[in-house]
Amino acid sequence: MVDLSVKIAGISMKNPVMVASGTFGFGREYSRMYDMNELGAVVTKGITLLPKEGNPPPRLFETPAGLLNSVGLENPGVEGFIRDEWPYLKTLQVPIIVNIAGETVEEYRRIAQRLSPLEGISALEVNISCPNVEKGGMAFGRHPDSAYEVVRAVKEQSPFPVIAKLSPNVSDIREIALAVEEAGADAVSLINTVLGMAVDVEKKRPVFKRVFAGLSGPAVKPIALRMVYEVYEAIRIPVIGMGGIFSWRDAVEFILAGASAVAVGSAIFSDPVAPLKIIRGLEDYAARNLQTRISDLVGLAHRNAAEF
Amino acid sequence: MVDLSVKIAGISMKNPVMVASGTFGFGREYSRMYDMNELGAVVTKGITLLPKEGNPPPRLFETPAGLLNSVGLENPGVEGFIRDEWPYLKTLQVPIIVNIAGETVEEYRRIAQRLSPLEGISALEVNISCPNVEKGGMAFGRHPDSAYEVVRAVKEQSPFPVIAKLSPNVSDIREIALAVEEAGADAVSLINTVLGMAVDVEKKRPVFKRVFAGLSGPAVKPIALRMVYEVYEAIRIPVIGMGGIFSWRDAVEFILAGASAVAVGSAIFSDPVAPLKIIRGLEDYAARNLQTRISDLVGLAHRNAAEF
Amino acid sequence: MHQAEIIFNEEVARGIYLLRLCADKVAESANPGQFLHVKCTKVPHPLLRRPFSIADTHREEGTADIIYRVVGEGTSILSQKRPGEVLDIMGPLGRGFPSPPPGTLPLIVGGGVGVAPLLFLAKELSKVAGLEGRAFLGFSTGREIFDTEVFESCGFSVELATDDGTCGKRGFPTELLEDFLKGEKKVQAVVYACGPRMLLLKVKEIAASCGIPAYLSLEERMGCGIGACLGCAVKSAKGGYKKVCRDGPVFEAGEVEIW
Amino acid sequence: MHQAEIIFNEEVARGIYLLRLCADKVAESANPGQFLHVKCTKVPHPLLRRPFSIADTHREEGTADIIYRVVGEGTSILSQKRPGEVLDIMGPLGRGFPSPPPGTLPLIVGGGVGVAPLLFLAKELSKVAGLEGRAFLGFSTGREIFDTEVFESCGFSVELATDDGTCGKRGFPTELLEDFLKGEKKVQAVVYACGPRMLLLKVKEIAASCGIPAYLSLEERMGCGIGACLGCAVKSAKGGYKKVCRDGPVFEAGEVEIW
Ligand SMILES: Cc1cc2nc3c(=O)[nH]c(=O)nc-3n(C[C@H](O)[C@H](O)[C@H](O)COP(=O)(O)OP(=O)(O)OC[C@H]3O[C@@H](n4cnc5c(N)ncnc54)[C@H](O)[C@@H]3O)c2cc1C
Ligand SMILES: Cc1cc2nc3c(=O)[nH]c(=O)nc-3n(C[C@H](O)[C@H](O)[C@H](O)COP(=O)(O)OP(=O)(O)OC[C@H]3O[C@@H](n4cnc5c(N)ncnc54)[C@H](O)[C@@H]3O)c2cc1C
Ligand SMILES: Cc1cc2nc3c(=O)[nH]c(=O)nc-3n(C[C@H](O)[C@H](O)[C@H](O)COP(=O)(O)O)c2cc1C
Ligand SMILES: Cc1cc2nc3c(=O)[nH]c(=O)nc-3n(C[C@H](O)[C@H](O)[C@H](O)COP(=O)(O)O)c2cc1C
Ligand code: FES
Ligand code: FES
Repeated sequence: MVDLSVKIAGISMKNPVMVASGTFGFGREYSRMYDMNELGAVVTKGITLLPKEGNPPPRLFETPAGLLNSVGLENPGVEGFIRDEWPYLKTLQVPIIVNIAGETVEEYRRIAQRLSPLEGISALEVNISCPNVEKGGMAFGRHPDSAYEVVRAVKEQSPFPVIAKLSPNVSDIREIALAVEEAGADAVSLINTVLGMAVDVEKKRPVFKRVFAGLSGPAVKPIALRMVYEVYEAIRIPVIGMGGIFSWRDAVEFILAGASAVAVGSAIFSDPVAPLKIIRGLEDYAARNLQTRISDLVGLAHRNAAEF
Repeated sequence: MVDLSVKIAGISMKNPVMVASGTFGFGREYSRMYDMNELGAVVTKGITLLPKEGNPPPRLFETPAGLLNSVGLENPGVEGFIRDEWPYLKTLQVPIIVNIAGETVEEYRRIAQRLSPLEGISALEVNISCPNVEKGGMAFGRHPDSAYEVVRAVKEQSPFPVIAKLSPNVSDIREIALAVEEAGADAVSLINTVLGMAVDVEKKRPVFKRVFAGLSGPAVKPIALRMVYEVYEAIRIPVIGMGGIFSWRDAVEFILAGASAVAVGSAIFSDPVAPLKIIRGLEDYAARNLQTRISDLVGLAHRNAAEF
Repeated sequence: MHQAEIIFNEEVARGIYLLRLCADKVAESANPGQFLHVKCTKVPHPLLRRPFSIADTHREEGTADIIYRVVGEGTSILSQKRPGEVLDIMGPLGRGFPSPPPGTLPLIVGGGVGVAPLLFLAKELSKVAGLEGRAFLGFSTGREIFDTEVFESCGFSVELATDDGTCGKRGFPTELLEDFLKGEKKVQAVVYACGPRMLLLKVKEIAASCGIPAYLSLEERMGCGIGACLGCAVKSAKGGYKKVCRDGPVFEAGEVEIW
Repeated sequence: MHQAEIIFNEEVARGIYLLRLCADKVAESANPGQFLHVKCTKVPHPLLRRPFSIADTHREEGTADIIYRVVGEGTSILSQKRPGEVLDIMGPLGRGFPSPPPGTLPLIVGGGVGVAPLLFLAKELSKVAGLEGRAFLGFSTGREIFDTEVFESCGFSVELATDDGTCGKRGFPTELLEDFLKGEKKVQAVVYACGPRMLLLKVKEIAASCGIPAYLSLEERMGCGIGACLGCAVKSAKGGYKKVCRDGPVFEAGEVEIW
């Protein structure tokens, strides 16, 4: 029997497979399709202080093995979340991680504060990497100082563990990872979407109103994997890996590269039960490789790289 | 009739479609397959001062809609190039752009010097963005100061126009573009490969000996396009766009985003005559859109973005 | 999610395919206007499912049909599938067309492959005894016309338009609708429409000016298909955005902005 | 580059397919050991062509065969192609097996689908009147064996090995080669081998210890297939790297390092 359970940043998960923020709504949508309690953790759509209506259509555009999105953090705001979504979420038996975003450090602080009475939240994921909003978001995640500030502010307010979600749109992601570790983050998650765009050749203009959008899906996997590998060597807090995970093989790649847990995002659109298939695939892989604990595989590629 | 010709950085090309460095060898390999004089320009494999044997296998790994390479700049060195490759290249009727790389600023300078007597070179492309070598390469392209220095040094030596080839592995590519423009570059080309990696789940170690490798192909197109769009707004010298161009539509996207010319790289492996098909596709597109000069399309997406 | 076996997949008009699936759950519960979210491939590219309106169901046989036009990679992969192969589908999803209030005249306006969900609608409406209706259908050209006879057998009188005039009137089906409404003063009617954006826009205008309700089936690029990703936004008349997959694809014309 | 029509594409042993192409240019000029670089799809994924050894040609009919094992996306797409479809191929590419000097005994060692180029070799060698040879062939299991009788009809006496002992000797074909060479002192022979890396490594050792030349067909991940991208490197015994696509795929065992 393989022990799939992992404990990261104080969150006990029965397996290391989470669903990525923004791709699973607030869980309810998928609840009719399968038992969400089989997941390692559920990460909510990003929540802002005030409700946000998001960007005009089109919000999605498919690219080779990838997806550009410009949703623009549409969400009901923290009050709406507490009123309409939390009552359902808190009944689940699976760790709930609430993803939060703000335009100012103060906003992050106030969301964290407002969420702090909600018993049952397993962690906050601090999104300093959303490329689809006018202010805040990725702007914070591209500089070590502002990343530090945001995480520090949330950490001060939050009774829950804090996960910093990093942007890949930087020269050296290790710098940012080090800054958020120093700010007290309990874990980092990466990557958020890669800044990209598409042009409509008939209309001869950008596909998206905001011109740039966030690239996710299998196309970005090699980039995400590289960043997980880099960050794993730079910091001591655990890494949650994501970006293009489509099959159990991809999940294994991330774990070997140093991810203590992984999140499945865009692949859910292709196959809503992809996370469950990945859990089963991980279990089989570990069994085949005579590992009794999945956690023993974390970062193994670093140790084996030397043997080349 | 559509006029496909473009003149950038003093290079007159009969159409805006070049082949990307490292994907077309020194031309000869493809000469049996078609008439290379139909291309806009041929860019050679990267040349270093001394011969370089390159990295151990594996050097290639396929990813979703993409390709990781760790060739490591295998090349015969500038003397070998002059002796074995130039005699053939100079007989061609197509502009030849020689791609050069070095481990130190001094090396770049010396290669440029050594090439300067070769009448018939149309331009040097200064590779400050190769991710597959121990020293130099991308290290120069990630900081405005070192990018400036290298381009300055080459520009001082070279009687030919100088194109700076930029790395996408930066927080803000406009900064680098501005620096090389200031250093005297006559054009910029982007993107070189995106830093990525792959893990072998059976061997439980990185696929590549050097761990990280360069990602190219359709997977990176949205990223490349975004960077071309950004750089076009930041600088006044022309932009040569590349990264994942697979069909004429992709080429049009780059041109509308601001590229005065484009280069086809990895797609050549899938279809050696892809560049020719793209030229024909561009011509048809321009005709359909009642453009008599392809150059009138350059950057059109910027002007039309306002109309949203 | 179901694994549905393909029973039939053939070209029924130029570039237009009819695909019949063995999918009893869909056949049991589907309403006209709802759609299936179809996985075209197992490999990571193309990544997303493709939405297609349900064009018919046969409860007894447990089958459901979609009718699709080959326009890109996904539909071209689909067109190569053969009977016996299994397709991964989600659905029926979304909210379909409401029934007309008793005594109202259903007016159907369809353009091109947008006719697909209206076929299913006509069949359902025909279950109401003695129902009569009108169908105004437009196609690019004669060779792309399909299944118009189904409307007739469902009690609809059909008028055709083609862009090139090869069949029926040269022009758009919205012109046929306009002509009809001009003739009938104060008719109690309801319009059901599906087709290109321009068609929907025009139908909205016409219906508004005649003061009759119109239900439009919209299209938007989709990720999840079930309201989780917020990708398929359409501007709501009340501000903010509705989601085509969850709040639609069928909307009352006044609910949404079509631009 | 040619557009070659598929004439035949069927499973000939478990997971192993024979694909016959109408490709007269290939049929005219191909030498055993050369390969075709095959485009499996038109869409941007999977991006690269797949290399396959030429397994036979028929000059009169203008056809060329490849034999492939379904191992991943590319080969699984290939296996779904039907006669009449057209395949985009490059080739014949690379350098094949040299002929044996007159009077030398050709010893063929093949493992699994590595047998493919050796079939073509055997057929070519059999054109030399009275030629005799030996073929030592290994497969995982009995159900994956294909075409061994071809070697016999070409004048080779065949010995088989399978990993699981279901057919022939339990073990590897290199053991058969070793046994044979032990029996024959000072034989004038030349070894031709294709198969998994371990097989090639072992053949190299055996040949070196017996002082006979060996020609090995190597595999490496390929981009261009013609020496332009420098992707398919294999360490040269003299330092630096050879390119499998241009300098090989067949190398004299001493030229390259196999690890
Ligand atoms: C609710 C709904 C019902 C539909 N019903 C039908 C139907 O019954 N018959 C039919 O032929 N078509 C229908 N469509 C349109 C159909 O989904 C697209 O034609 C199809 O997705 C194109 O896929 P492709 O890969 O061939 O094209 P590509 O252009 O290669 O697709 C690229 C991406 O754009 C999306 N896309 C392209 N066109 C559309 C479109 N018009 N609407 C939404 N997304 C699009 C694709 O889903 C894909 O993600 C419907 C769309 C929606 C939203
Ligand atoms: C010169 C040469 C001749 C070959 N001849 C044959 C033959 O006759 N019959 C046969 O069945 N196979 C042969 N192979 C191996 C064959 O190319 C691979 O099995 C095939 O490319 C796998 O593609 P895939 O998409 O199914 O697998 P995937 O594993 O999905 O392929 C992923 C990538 O890895 C590459 N790759 C995977 N396996 C190999 C391999 N063994 N060698 C080189 N590249 C690989 C693919 O080309 C592709 O780029 C030959 C390889 C070479 C280099
Ligand atoms: C439609 C969509 C919406 C997203 N919304 C959010 C969000 O609200 N907050 C966030 O931190 N990340 C968001 N992301 C990023 C994902 O959580 C994830 O980091 C990214 O998509 C990479 O993973 P993937 O390739 O598996 O999708 C979103 C991604 C998509 C595709
Ligand atoms: C195999 C390979 C070798 C390359 N070698 C070089 C090189 O020597 N110098 C250079 O500047 N870029 C090199 N590149 C980068 C390409 O020129 C190009 O910038 C990149 O591949 C993106 O374009 P593409 O997606 O069309 O391939 C190489 C790319 C590949 C795939
Ligand atoms: S497609 Fe995801 S919300 Fe509609
Ligand atoms: S595959 Fe490009 S050099 Fe061999």
